[in-house]
Amino acid sequence: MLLDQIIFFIFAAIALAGAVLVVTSRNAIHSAIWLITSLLATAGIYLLLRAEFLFAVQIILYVGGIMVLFIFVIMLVNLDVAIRQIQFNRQTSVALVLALAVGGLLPLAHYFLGREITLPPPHVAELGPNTEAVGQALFARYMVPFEIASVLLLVAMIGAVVMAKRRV
Amino acid sequence: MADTRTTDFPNVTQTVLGADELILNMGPQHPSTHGVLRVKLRMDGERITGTECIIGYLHRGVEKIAEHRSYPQFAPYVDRMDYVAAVSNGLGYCEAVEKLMGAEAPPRARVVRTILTELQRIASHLLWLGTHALDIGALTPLFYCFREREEILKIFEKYCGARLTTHAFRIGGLLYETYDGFEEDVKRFCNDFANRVDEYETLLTSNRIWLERTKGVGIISAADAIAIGATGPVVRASGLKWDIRKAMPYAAYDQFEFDIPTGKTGDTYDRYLVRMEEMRQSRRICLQAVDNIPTGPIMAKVGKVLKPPVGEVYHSIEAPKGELGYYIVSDGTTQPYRVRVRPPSFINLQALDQMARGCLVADIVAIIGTLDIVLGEVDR
Amino acid sequence: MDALLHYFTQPQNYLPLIFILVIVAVLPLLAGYVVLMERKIMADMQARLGPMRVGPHGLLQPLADAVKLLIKEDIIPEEADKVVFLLAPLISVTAAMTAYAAIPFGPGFQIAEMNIGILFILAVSSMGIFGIVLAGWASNNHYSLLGALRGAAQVVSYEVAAGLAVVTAVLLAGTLSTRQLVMAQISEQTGTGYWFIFLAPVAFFIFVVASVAETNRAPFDLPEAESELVAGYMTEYSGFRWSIFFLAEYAAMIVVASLATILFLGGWSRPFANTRVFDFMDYAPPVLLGGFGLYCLYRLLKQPAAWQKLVMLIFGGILLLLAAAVALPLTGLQLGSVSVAGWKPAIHGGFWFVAKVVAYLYFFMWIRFTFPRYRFDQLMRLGWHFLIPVSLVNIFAVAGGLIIHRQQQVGLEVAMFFATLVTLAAALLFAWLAERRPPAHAVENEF
Amino acid sequence: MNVPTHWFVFLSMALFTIGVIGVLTRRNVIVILMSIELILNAVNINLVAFSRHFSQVDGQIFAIFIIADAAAEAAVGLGIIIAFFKNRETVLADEMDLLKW
Repeated sequence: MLLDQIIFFIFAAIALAGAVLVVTSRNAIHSAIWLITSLLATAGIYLLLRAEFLFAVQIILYVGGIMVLFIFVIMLVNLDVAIRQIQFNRQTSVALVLALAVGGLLPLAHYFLGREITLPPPHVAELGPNTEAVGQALFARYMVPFEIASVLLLVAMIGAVVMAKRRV
Repeated sequence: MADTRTTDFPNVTQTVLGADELILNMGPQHPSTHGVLRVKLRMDGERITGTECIIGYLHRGVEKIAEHRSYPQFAPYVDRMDYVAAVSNGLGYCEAVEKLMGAEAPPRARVVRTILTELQRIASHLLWLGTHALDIGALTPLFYCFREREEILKIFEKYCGARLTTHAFRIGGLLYETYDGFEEDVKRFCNDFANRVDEYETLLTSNRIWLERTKGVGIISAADAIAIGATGPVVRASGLKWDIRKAMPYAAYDQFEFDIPTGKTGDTYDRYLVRMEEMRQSRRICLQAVDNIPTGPIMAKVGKVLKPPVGEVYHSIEAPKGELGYYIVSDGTTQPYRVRVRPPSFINLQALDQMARGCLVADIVAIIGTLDIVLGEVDR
Repeated sequence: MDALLHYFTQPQNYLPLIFILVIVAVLPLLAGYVVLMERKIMADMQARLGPMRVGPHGLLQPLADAVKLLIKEDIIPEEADKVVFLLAPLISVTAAMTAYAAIPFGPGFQIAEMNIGILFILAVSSMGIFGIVLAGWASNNHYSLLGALRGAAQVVSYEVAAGLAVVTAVLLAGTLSTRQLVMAQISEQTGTGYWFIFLAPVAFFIFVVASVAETNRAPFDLPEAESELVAGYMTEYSGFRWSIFFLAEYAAMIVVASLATILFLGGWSRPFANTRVFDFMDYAPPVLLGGFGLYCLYRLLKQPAAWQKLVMLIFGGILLLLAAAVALPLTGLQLGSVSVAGWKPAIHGGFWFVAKVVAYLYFFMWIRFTFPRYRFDQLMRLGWHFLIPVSLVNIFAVAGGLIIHRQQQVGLEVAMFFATLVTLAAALLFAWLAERRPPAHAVENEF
Repeated sequence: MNVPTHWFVFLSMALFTIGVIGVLTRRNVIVILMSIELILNAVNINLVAFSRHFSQVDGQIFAIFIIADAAAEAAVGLGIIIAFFKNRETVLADEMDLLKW
């Protein structure tokens, strides 16, 4: 149905516009706000892909957790001075060309080789209730990676505490 | 308002976190500086590393005015210093001038003065309790306190026609005889009040949040308090049993029995407990006094025109906030040569810096509240 | 076009739109009356009368306040970041109001039934913190900034505790859908048949404390602590923008009250819905509403002015109408082919839901007027050193109890009782540990 | 599946490129960190899109791991920034030219 495609374009446009503004905003707080916008649009895209659980995780963890942390830090390190300085470094032009070249590879490949490289046809099988499926996979097949991820988080937590607590 | 551009601290920028510190300008317009006190807080995050009080926003030159008024004319002015304890101010001034003249108020006047002053002490402490609790975030005690304070103010109004700045006493005694039913009013108030103090205490004394907010906050040792010159509940909460009512009795305090409550640690909680107990003791004094009001004249013979002999006098009383002293120099005319007031709030306020260092920004509010300052008295 | 027309003639498609309109239209009014309720309760607890002048017994006070706020000058500080300053209240109110999408106010009254309903509400309401933080930052005022920093730290911390308490209820119900969570508490066929407050009282307690902190209400109202930070993040706001923050705060309060109702208090179900002895409680709604309505009419006679009588008449009439609506399903009338008795779940469900929400709000207000305010470090310590450990233990205990219940054929009530005992023991341990810790002022470099 | 999967791949690519540009060109470390979040997010879109395409949840699991990783990265990164800011009073990447201070 067409509705899905319209929704996709709306969310994609918001995500892309937000992303561009993240990179170009002078003020870090504005960057953060645009990043939040972009992340929310991405959450919408997850919903479009029937990944409801990921949608909730994206908003609770990414937007409600990580982005609050970002804004918190931006407010702590008062950036009044930083705003008035030059925002882009000296390698900007080179970086732009390189990044766009890498980013252009996919459209080029699609344009020239689009007919030869095709995705296998999509599976029609329904995934069933998303949360249950994710839970089953996470705690059965991906048990070890899950535990490793929790160790990673613990290490990060200790690291962050040590880092922020140190007084020189 | 937070305004860092006018800071007096050298080398300070606006950064919140980093090598430098944050300057928060608290007051003169702030909900919990009890008037127009302005405190500059030097902070590291939310932790206070230094304070600086800026006073004078309510300065009216009361002491200078005294030099151009006759002795009785100046009496209403002292009511405007500690305007929540006007009766106590008036008592101190009247007794100081009486001492200067060598006169003495008749016994009946002295007992009535004692009753009114103790009621005023209760009223002042009630106002302190209400606003202090409000500063710490408890909304309800304020209204309970005002309910009882209203009863006291009604007694004042019936006695002398004014509620706040009463000008109740005259040099040499009293101008007004007590009204019919004065004793009953005071007794009724005292009887009701016993339960009311318990009611406040049930709201606060054993409340966990209240304990956490006041215990160990704003500690000052007895030695430090003495060094600063702090008096009243501030020094008593640190453990020093110093009360002018006992040490140098004035009015009729030597006739009545009462205890001087003291604290141990000198923190905000002890000051709270001391003041609560003082209210009970004041009630006790009132009850004793109201049954024993002697009959007789209410005014000593001081003459129409007051001309004290050349000389000087210092007289101090135990005002609700501490030692309120008047130093009066007379050159033999109808007007004082010099009047100097020793206001308890002003001197107790000096303890602020010592109490606040190392506390959080929320504690400074509790500490200003616990010092029980009145800016009218600090600035004069 | 025909497809669209067809789409919007289906009840399941147009009903949500109507519900959205109802909620958006009614919520500001409702928030206004919650404020009036709060002021009246506060007045009652403080031996005064509260608003009495605008309308009889202050019944029109919310409208007067709204008009006052709307016509006040809208001040934007010169040094503020204008765009963010304007954006912040909108974020707050949007986050609060979006959460209503997943709340089932009754068996039929829900905008969107989704299989991650609880997660959706948690996710969306967690966005509200950005309103506070950005408002505080954009105002360019030290009080606002301190309020915002406090708000961010506080809400993020207590969200963890609230989330863990929610997990307990989700464990017991085995679903994330708000509607099925309620169903699990109503009947034994679809779940346990007990309100989860009885099965997991500790989780409910944790949720209550955390929800107070999350909505920045006293005794955890540190971001806007008026005696310390003037008005915290709202210091520079005035007029309409300030009232939007106000609306957001009260909307968020209603959201957490609804959440507590859904998770622990059985949603729209009547108390003891499964016990026949208590069936007389079905008559409580009409009696209560009718009683209030008649009392309004009785007070009508005492109003001094004609227009006040009119206002009283309107309020009494509305209450009597509601009473009639609630009484209707009990009459057993037949309207044509429709049996009125069939409407009972919908109508009475709404009543009980609202009643529980109001009771929860009353509790909020009660503690606000009773307790002093926590200090920031004490608040953090309470959250991280007590609530979060206890809720973790609680989850383990409840999960263990469920396993024992399922595998050992132990009754659910018994299993949950022992789970609660375990949790309480752990709570005592944590409280004891917290007592032993030195007080904050002695600890240097804590932050 | 009404939206072709390769649309999501293109969106992901575009977001990724923007993120890379941000990382390579900005001087402000915080914005660089945010650009990294953009890159991670682009990868997530890709994973979830293919998870949908093949009707397997594995992609979503990886996305969850990546979000966890992003949280860890943000915590450590921001911790470093705060520690650095305390010492040097700057958040500009090209002024961070000391390995030890």
